[in-house]
Amino acid sequence: MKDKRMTLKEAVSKYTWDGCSLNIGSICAREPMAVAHEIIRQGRKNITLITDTTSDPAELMVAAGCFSRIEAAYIWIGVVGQGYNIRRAVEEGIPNYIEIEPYSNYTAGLRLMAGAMGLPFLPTKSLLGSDIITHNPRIKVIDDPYGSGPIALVPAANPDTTFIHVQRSDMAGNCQIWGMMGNDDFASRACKNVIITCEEVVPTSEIRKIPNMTVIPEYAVSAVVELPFGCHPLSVTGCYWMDNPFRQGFIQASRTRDGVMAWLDEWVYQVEDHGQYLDKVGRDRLAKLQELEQDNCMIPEIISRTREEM
Amino acid sequence: MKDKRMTLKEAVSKYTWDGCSLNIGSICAREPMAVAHEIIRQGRKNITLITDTTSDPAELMVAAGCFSRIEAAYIWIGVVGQGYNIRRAVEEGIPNYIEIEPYSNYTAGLRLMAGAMGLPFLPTKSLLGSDIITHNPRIKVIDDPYGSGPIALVPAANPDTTFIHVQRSDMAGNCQIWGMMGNDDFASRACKNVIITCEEVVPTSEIRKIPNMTVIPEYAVSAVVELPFGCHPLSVTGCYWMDNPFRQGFIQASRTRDGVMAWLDEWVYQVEDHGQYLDKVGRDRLAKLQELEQDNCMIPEIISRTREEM
Amino acid sequence: MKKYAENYSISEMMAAVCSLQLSNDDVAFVGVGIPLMAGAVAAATHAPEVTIVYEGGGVGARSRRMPWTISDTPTTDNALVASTMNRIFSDQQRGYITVGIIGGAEIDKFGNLNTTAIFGKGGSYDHPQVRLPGSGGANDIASSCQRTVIVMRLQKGKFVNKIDFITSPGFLSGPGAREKAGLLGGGPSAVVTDRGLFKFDAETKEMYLDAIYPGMTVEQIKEYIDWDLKVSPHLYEMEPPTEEQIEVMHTLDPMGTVLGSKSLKGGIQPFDVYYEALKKSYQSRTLSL
Amino acid sequence: MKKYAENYSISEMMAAVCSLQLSNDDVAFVGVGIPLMAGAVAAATHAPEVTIVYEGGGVGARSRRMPWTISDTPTTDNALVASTMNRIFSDQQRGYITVGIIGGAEIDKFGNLNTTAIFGKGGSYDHPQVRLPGSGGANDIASSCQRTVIVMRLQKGKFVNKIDFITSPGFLSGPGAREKAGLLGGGPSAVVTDRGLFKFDAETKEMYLDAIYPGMTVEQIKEYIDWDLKVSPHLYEMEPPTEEQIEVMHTLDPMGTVLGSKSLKGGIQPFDVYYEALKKSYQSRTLSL
Repeated sequence: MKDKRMTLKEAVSKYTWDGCSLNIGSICAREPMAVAHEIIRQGRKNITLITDTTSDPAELMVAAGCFSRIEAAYIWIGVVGQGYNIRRAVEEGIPNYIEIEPYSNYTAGLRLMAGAMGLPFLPTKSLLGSDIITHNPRIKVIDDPYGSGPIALVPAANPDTTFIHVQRSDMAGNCQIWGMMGNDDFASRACKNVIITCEEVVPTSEIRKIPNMTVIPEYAVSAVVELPFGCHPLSVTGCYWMDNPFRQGFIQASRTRDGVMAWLDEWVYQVEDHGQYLDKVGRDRLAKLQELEQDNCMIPEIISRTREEM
Repeated sequence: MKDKRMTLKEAVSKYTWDGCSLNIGSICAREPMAVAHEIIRQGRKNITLITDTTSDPAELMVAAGCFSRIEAAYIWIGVVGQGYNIRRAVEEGIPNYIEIEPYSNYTAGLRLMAGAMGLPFLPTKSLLGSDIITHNPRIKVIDDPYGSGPIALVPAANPDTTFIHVQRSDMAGNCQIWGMMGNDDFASRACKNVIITCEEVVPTSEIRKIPNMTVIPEYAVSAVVELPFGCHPLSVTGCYWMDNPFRQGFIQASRTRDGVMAWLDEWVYQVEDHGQYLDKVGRDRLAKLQELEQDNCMIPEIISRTREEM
Repeated sequence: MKKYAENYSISEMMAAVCSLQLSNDDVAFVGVGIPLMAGAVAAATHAPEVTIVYEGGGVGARSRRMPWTISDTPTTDNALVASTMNRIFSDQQRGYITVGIIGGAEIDKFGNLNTTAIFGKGGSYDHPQVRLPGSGGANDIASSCQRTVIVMRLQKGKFVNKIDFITSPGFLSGPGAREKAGLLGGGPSAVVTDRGLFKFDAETKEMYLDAIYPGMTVEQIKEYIDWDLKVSPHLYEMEPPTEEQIEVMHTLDPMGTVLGSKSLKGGIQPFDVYYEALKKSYQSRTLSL
Repeated sequence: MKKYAENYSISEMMAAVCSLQLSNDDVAFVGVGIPLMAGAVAAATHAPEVTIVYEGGGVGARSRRMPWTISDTPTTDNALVASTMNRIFSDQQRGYITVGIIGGAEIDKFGNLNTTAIFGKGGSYDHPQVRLPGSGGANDIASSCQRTVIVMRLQKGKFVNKIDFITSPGFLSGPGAREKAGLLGGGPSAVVTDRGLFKFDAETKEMYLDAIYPGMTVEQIKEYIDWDLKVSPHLYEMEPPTEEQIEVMHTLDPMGTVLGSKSLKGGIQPFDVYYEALKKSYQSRTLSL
């Protein structure tokens, strides 16, 4: 079994660069926050973000000036606030203007699916009649050769790199995801470099206990980073619940450009790495977030044995 | 929770008819043999079979004269023998000629996938340059509007009815499949009527212990039939292994038309129902097949609890 | 006998009205905010068999906690299915999802919605006055769901003759336009606002006022609407929320995170208050699985 | 030091030669029969890290038993992944599968394969002399795999100038034809027969004889081939199977189900013999997971 483990610093350094195209796995839960921090720390610029919906990590990276272009369905922070940083970028060009190529969640996912299938496009009955088509020249509406009328085609996406945070992976990158999966099955196959960050690296024998749960196979994976609490302040099914007060702090700070820069300075630039970040958040607080999640959901124990072993 | 349980006789009577189009779930393992027997007993004719690969159940139904048309990638009995019945039908018209529209396994699956997605077609880079296209007018080769060159389109399949055998389902049709899944995720959504046969109907609370394992959701399902050993002499992951000597008997009999008719008479027409069939096979023999499978693989026990319950 | 709540907020009224759009037979796609709450209220009161579907991949969850987004961890607590976003939307395009509840920032009389950008004077898609989140899954729901329910507050300049950007199709330019565009879903069936309930005329596809909330007048509604609003000849006053509905909302949303009555939007809550409030909320509920 | 087996069947030689086409870095798609055995032998001997992929959805299984088809229950015993057929083929179309091993009933000099029908005199696709199983996954493997290995016995009338039906594309009409057709995969790299190993010329794409089995002559091979077969200037004699390879085959296939040396094709085996043989086979192997 190939050992693909490395540190987050190494993975971000090796697999991102100025001008790369980037996908960020999952939606709300399991969005890789620690990765966003490290990309910001390494000062990456002119990235094209290709995603379905991304919340907090996108806002952070927008504020830090990482992106010049976004191809997505939704960039925002829902419920608890709004996307002050994306608004400032698009409306005022602060810190830089970002061009947005619009999609919907389904069709952004279909782009990754097409990329994952080795296809140049996929058809859909979404988008028809909407201005998403008007403002996106890469969506083509054709007459269905099988007679169902107009049908939209969306172009495949094959971003350079994706970071996907999962509950568990082995050291070769066989990943099991618990709870909702977003488009991670396709994102992991669409991207050229797939970096898995995970709550826990488990022995391959653990993966083999329940192979139906393996969503991402090793042959799609470039690197594995063990990164417990890697999504704080967002949640991970079975591991920890959202830290909304913390998110509030970021959103409050984001109301002004000075505010968000001070926040980034405190929580990202002045922080050495993810371990130091977790210390700063407070291990006690993290334990309570774990408790809030696990009061409601824990990853089940899998007792796998043959008849002879019973 | 809706109770969709019925007997196999009821399900076949209600959801198949002369001239219907039919899909048969899974491949080799989990192919619904008991269903094939019941369809034969009820004397259905002129069925169009739409599948990827189907082995023993297709051979049986071909012999019984159920099909007038097959749209598939592979109809045969592998390794232990060959498709005497399909050969007799296509080469000699015995008991009736069957027209075969050719596909490959992937593209037969893409047809179900398109049907499952509500799309009229899906594109693929399979089939190009082959005579499958020459002999199948419904496959269209177009010039990819995104510039990758020729690309084949396969038409969606939405068969009237499918029978899919799974390890466990609740009474509403939420199904969990263990081991390889074939194209059952898409077949269950492509077909208008979805009949689940299962080794065991479990309480919905069992399904909720591991929702990531649910492949087929209740909203796609019309009926649920509890049918232990419903795939004998084929295998079901975690439940029982193949009864190859029994299959040999069928294949030997299939060498001649008289032979297979005598076999069908003994094992299908003269048998009242699946329970009687199992008695005739022998409960002791079935227990040994279960042992052979479970020496190697059992469905794992799922211990699902919250922190509070630990 | 029904007991009506004596105190309730307008958000709570909206969630209650919205929940009544769901029945036991529905497979319902619910979006962030009031739609999420409406789904939870329906399941906890009059429609215990409703199947709630979330964009992230969760189907039929049973949880003591409420999701705050369409893909939070509660969306798969004790769920029937935990799957992918693509699968859920494909299932919708196939026709399995009976109803979707979505919001919008701008709407026209045919129920077309804008959640992408308000262009403003001299503005454009590329340089808008106000950038909004984008479609998310709303375009897909509006395109392919059997019917959609729209939730929007009545505000000046939001119910307009022409929206800047059709993010999610209603009836587009009117009768026959959805079919001509190739759309599969049935289009909008209702608009739940903070003052009244709107429906769509079967012939003209135009939005009309179907019912008003207690204490409201038609004039108080019309002043927010740019076009000449038609009113149902059978206009009626809606019932207020029941005590049961309000109790469910308070239990599920003890901090007002979803309905915003005690919204977190204003300030930063101390972590311990947050932790204790959630703990208490969980303990106050028991599940039957 | 290598110890060569003294007794072995031609099927065993074919499986051994075929297994050597696989290396530790391969993600290998294996079909029914000798290919399945070749994959198992490679994993048990020189290529323990090879990842075997099965059409039904299994990846990287570790089992004490051998699958008899591409989707039997052993294909997911202790596997890394148990998934769907569609997913595996999509992964292949994406380029992840490095090698596929397939069989055929008819082949031409460009490695095009027929497994659909032998038309015969005056016959046609619709009315063939011999109907065969069809493509199964072979067309997909031949279309999109990085390279394919073909396994076929040399028989009169099977290595022909023109096959009746191209089920699985080789190099089609020659150099550049795959690219022109739009195919993604690299095409055939080798043909393993019962008398010699064939490869394909990098320029002309034509099949040539690369090596012969112990005791064979070039003439004994040419007599089965309809076209003017080219022979490598570096033609060599292949090594026989090793004792280790043969032992693995006997352990995995105690009844000769796969390799057919003691094939079930002839008669019906008593159930108890079957049961005991499998039990014994399982007990003779231990797994490291």
